[in-house]
Amino acid sequence: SGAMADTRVFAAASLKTALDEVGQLYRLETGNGMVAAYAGSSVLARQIAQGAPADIFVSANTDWMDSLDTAGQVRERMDLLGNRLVVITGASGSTPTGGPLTIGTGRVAMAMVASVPAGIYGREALTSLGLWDDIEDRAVQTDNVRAALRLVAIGAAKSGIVYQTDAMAEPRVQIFGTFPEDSHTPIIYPAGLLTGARSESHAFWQFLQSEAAQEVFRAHGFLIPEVPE
Amino acid sequence: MTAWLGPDEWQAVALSLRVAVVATLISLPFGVAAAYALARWEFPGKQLFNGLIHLPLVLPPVVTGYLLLLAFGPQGPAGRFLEAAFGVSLAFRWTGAVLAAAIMAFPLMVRAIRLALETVDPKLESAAATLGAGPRQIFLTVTLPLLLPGLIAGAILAFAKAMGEFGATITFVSNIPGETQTLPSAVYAFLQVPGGEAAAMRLVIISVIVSMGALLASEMLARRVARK
Amino acid sequence: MTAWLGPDEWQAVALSLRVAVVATLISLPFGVAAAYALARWEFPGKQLFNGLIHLPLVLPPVVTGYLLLLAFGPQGPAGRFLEAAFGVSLAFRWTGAVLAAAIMAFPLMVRAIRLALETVDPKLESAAATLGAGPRQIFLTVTLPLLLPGLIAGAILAFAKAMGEFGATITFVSNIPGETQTLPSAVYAFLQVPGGEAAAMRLVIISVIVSMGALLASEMLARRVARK
Amino acid sequence: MNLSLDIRHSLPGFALDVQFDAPSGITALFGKSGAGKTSVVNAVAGLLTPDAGRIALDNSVLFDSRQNIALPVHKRQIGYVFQDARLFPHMTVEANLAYGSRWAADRPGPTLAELCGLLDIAHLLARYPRDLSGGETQRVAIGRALMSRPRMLLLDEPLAALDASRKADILPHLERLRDELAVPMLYVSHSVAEVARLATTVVILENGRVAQTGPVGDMLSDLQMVRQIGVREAGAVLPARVVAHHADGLSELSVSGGRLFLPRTALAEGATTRVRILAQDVILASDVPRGLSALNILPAQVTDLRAGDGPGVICQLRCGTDHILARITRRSAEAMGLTPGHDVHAVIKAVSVDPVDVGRG
Amino acid sequence: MNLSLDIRHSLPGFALDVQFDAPSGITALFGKSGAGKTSVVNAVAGLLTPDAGRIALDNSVLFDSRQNIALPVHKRQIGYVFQDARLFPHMTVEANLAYGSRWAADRPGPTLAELCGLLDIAHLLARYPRDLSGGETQRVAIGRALMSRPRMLLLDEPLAALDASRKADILPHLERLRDELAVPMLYVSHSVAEVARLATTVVILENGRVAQTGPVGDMLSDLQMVRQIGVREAGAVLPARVVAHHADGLSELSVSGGRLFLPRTALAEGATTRVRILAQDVILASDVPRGLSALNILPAQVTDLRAGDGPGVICQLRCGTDHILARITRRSAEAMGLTPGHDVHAVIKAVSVDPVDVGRG
Ligand SMILES: Nc1ncnc2c1ncn2[C@@H]1O[C@H](COP(=O)(O)OP(=O)(O)OP(=O)(O)O)[C@@H](O)[C@H]1O
Ligand SMILES: Nc1ncnc2c1ncn2[C@@H]1O[C@H](COP(=O)(O)OP(=O)(O)OP(=O)(O)O)[C@@H](O)[C@H]1O
Ligand SMILES: [Mg+2]
Ligand SMILES: [Mg+2]
Repeated sequence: SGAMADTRVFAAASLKTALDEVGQLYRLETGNGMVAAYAGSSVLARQIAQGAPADIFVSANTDWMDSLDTAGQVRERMDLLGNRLVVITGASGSTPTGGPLTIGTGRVAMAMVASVPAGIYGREALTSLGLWDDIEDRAVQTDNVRAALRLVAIGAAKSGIVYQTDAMAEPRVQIFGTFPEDSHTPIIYPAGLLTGARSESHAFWQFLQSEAAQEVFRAHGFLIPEVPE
Repeated sequence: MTAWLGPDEWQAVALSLRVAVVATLISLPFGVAAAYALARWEFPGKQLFNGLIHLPLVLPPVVTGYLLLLAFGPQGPAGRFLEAAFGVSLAFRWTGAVLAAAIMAFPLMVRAIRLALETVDPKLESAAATLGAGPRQIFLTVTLPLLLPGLIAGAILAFAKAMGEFGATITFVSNIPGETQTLPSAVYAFLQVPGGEAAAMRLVIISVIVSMGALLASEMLARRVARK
Repeated sequence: MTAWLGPDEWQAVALSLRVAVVATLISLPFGVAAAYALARWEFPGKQLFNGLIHLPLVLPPVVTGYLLLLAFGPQGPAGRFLEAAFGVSLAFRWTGAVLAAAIMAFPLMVRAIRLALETVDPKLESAAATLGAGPRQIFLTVTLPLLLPGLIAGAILAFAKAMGEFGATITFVSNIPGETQTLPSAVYAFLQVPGGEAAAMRLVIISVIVSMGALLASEMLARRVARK
Repeated sequence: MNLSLDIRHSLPGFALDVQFDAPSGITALFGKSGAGKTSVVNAVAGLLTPDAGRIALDNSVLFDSRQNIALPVHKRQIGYVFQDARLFPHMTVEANLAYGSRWAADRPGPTLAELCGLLDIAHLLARYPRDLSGGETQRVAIGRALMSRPRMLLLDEPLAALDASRKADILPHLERLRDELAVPMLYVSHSVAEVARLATTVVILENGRVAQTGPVGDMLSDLQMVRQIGVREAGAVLPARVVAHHADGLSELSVSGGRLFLPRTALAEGATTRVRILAQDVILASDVPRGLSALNILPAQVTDLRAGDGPGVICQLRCGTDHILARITRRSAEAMGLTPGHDVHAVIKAVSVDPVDVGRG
Repeated sequence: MNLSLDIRHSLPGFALDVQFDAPSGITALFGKSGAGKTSVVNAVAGLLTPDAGRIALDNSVLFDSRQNIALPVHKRQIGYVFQDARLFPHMTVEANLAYGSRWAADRPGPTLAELCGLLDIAHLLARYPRDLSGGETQRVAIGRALMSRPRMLLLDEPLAALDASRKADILPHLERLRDELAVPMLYVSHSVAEVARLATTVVILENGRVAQTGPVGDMLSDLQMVRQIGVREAGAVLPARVVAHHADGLSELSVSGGRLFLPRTALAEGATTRVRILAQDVILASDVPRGLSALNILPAQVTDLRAGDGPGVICQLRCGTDHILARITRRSAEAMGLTPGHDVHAVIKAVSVDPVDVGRG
């Protein structure tokens, strides 16, 4: 009904395209609204900790959700999405060869390896594949994973390490290889219904888990983690 | 045109304009007062005061935003006080965006006004005093008019800065469409998704046109005032 | 003290200092020239030029960085030219950080110098001309010294801005420890992880101390110069 | 109205230590460049706060270091015509003048139209100060100060940049202010002619101190003063009364020593005034000379003689009850055998009494 | 050296249309406030570019609108003492003076020490301009302009803010510059005394145009000029030669009409000079008068008489081959029956010849 207030979702910026679509679908199907504020997970988590008027938080990594959870700010929690880490090159670069993952010469664009999730996963994976020592000095670290994608797209870096979802949406790059799933901690986007959530937001919380929503996420390249038990 | 930008984007443009105008107007009297104090008075802690004003210029904007959040957020001491005393809430409101923009633009404004103030000849002010004008009247009739070009420059600089402010704003008041999503926040959101560049550039062009227009207008205004 | 900050952080502090100092020094002559042209000359396209200088103030820093990358990146026209002609490469280098910082700080510097320039009485310059000083000599012996307080203010403002610049820098030259990891990048990195606030604040404090020190020094210097 | 001033103030390399009383009328501050005239005037205006001392205008204390009084500038109601005009650059001439009257006290004073006519600035009203010539600027500055109808007027060499005819136009107005409105003035000038015409009292500053002070008549006919003033400008100021205006354009005045014929003055018959007779305009004759173009010949008695460094001698004469000075060569003094007590005739050219030097008494 | 000037320039509400030639020596620009004096001087300096015309210093063209020549200010080598001193505020007095000599041409000129002594500014060298009084400022400005050893010197009322004794100190130096270095000067002044002493040529401006121009002697003894100059200042300038210095402090000079006794001059015996005799300092006598303190009595013949508006008559006399003026009352003229051709005796007080008015010829 029109009287219901819009559900307010604080979501990691990289979810914008997919989540906006889910929001539209939600409005189509239920007539209710969803408003999403997109920013870095760290910014949003701090704001929630300081009492921001959010109902649902979708983080790009588990650490920030954990920190809110520990503080007692999360009422209900789920692993909403998963993702894969891939190696990309420019669209005109050499095509994938198959076989074990390799990374060519030249600069490798990736998110900051010490702090930004995609970078952390990336280093983990490279280390476990024994490639990190080779890459470390060629790594160009960006403040977020989209910037790494962009560096490869405009040719400033030869290759890059990004999420599969990013790579799929950018026509100027191609996926050169995908990291084995066991080479890094599973990439999880946890979602949380916050303790201060208004009752009307429960509907959207449910909708996020619906088949229709998951279809949208899948279409953007996300994985849907299996629900335990 | 409505097709060129979505309703959310138009909302962001309108909000940014509102935030920048209000931030500029509200901070103007404080800017003049601070500039006056710095240019004309000697008082203990003057350099500390000066440093404090310049802090937002020096701090990474994210840090400024974070500090604002800590102080003026719903849990922050200043935030609670304002809420309790005046029922004013800043965090996650457009009013908070005004505060962030004003604070970030303040050093630029004060600088410009202060430089202008330092060029106003105190001899003219003492001439006004001998004609019977008191300090307040001297300020209004002599100092302020002579200050006008600098004041306009400072205000427009602050406006432009406020139009472009991002880091502190998104950190303090988040990026809530229709409430706190300013033009730069919208640009940011677009830049975070692949293929968002075109939409981002459209917003950037609007922002540039507005700020450049203001800058140009201020140049002409300042010149008209100065030529007299 | 070394325990208080890790070696990477110390490196970031050193690099930021180097970048800010070099950016300030290199842009100073250009800043003076641009301010002079804007304050004293009339030429076609003057307002365009003025607008261009102010662009970095108005654009979101990320956009400025992106434009720099497009122009000066390995594939950009300016980048290729510099590489071919002088073997200079800016992208992902500390020199690129200098360029980004200089461009971001340029409007502030030009503003300050220009305001100061507008207060230099042209009558004094014409007096110097009657004493046989040519335009260049007048500039060096009369205009420049009278300009000095404004020049110092402008330079320090630019320095402070350069110390704090983040968005354009990280977009243009990324964050390569030891090469392009400036203080604000390090702060940003710390803020990305839960519990990193304390480390970030330590860096912020260093940054504030440096910038405030510079600001204070400039105040005193400008005053000494002006009191003469 | 009486200004009493007693201040001490030190600047690096210069010390001010000045005491004087300025009674009603115009007090001239006279002294070489750098003697401290502007500093004294600034202290009265409140623009310079002396290290110590007291300044009072009648019963109203402007400054007293002991009582810790220092009336703010804008409350002093003291007009100031600055050495450097200080017009407001952002206002037209008209607005500058209007500014003067904005906080004017409720006291009679000249209107804007009157001042425009007097100072010949009506055609400048719409201009901005930077479009004025040096003299025009100063005239407007005088106008602005007068518009504020001050209790007292300070003038720091206001006429230095004006030509003789403009000076002559403005002086009568200053006189009228002095007399009709009883606006007392402190008048800094280098010109003895101006001082002699306007001033009631003369204060001579030398190196930050008062070297001499007294009523203008005494000062200017005092032999000691000749040195301070300069030999060219020495001369006596005599009280006089207008007796008659003659058809040939001469006015007849009586002074204590006899009758003087001057170019016609604007004063009514019976009015009192004063005339200045420069020492160098007086010729002495042993006998009543005949066939001379000089109209004024007064009997006088030598009272004092003072030789200078040069060939000149200043001769003080009693003429009626007043003194006049004559400057002659030593050679003539010897040839005529002049000694105190000697009876002579003072020959004064009618026209040598400057119209500017005939002020109101 | 000869300056020839022919310029037209219009400002809102004011039009300048000035032509004159200034031969070697000092040319005085004389005129009321707002007449356009500063504008003319600015055009010569290059600070004002006239709408049309030509300015040349001998063969060097400074400005020619037809040939499209406008020499930049700093190449003109023309010194300028501004009406508003324009000292550099960021330099000490010493540095200001040194600045003047920095680009000085290789020409003889006074040294820093000489100038300091002359202008009495040695004690100010370490100060900054804002710590100077009005007169001190102007003295330093004069010094600075002289330090640059210019081809020509422009002076815009440089002495207006100075007291008589400082004026008298500076004037001889300007004369020396004129004579020894042949530095031509364009000298703006309100003071006829200064003009008469210094100027070779006088240009009178009125409302943006040249009202009169000519050699100083002719101008000052021209009856027509009396009106322009003001009756008080009218007087003739006579060429003279020093004949002897006497023990009693007098110097004897010969003029074409006879001998004059003046207070001792510094000139050597045999030197030529000129003396100014104010019309009002001359008394006419039908017969040779006796028993008078006036030493100088010259035979003369009335050549012209001109009555003014007032009671005065200006009488032009031939005295030797020169003309002098006498100002007397109409009453006296009638009493003495003066008409052209009448023989009289001109009585001039020795001391009435102002030392300032004895310049070098
Ligand atoms: N800030 C200062 N420091 C040192 N000396 C100063 C300062 N200000 C003024 N003086 C000196 O004080 C003296 C008096 O200055 P003042 O302006 O009162 O002189 P004045 O009599 O008005 O001279 P003028 O006729 O030249 O205007 C001068 O010798 C001047 O050099
Ligand atoms: N920008 C201007 N616009 C209009 N009139 C001007 C402008 N500048 C000067 N004038 C006028 O030009 C005239 C000549 O000015 P100038 O300064 O040459 O006079 P001056 O003879 O030097 O006068 P003074 O003796 O007062 O210094 C004045 O009437 C002045 O008002
Ligand atoms: Mg003075
Ligand atoms: Mg002038």
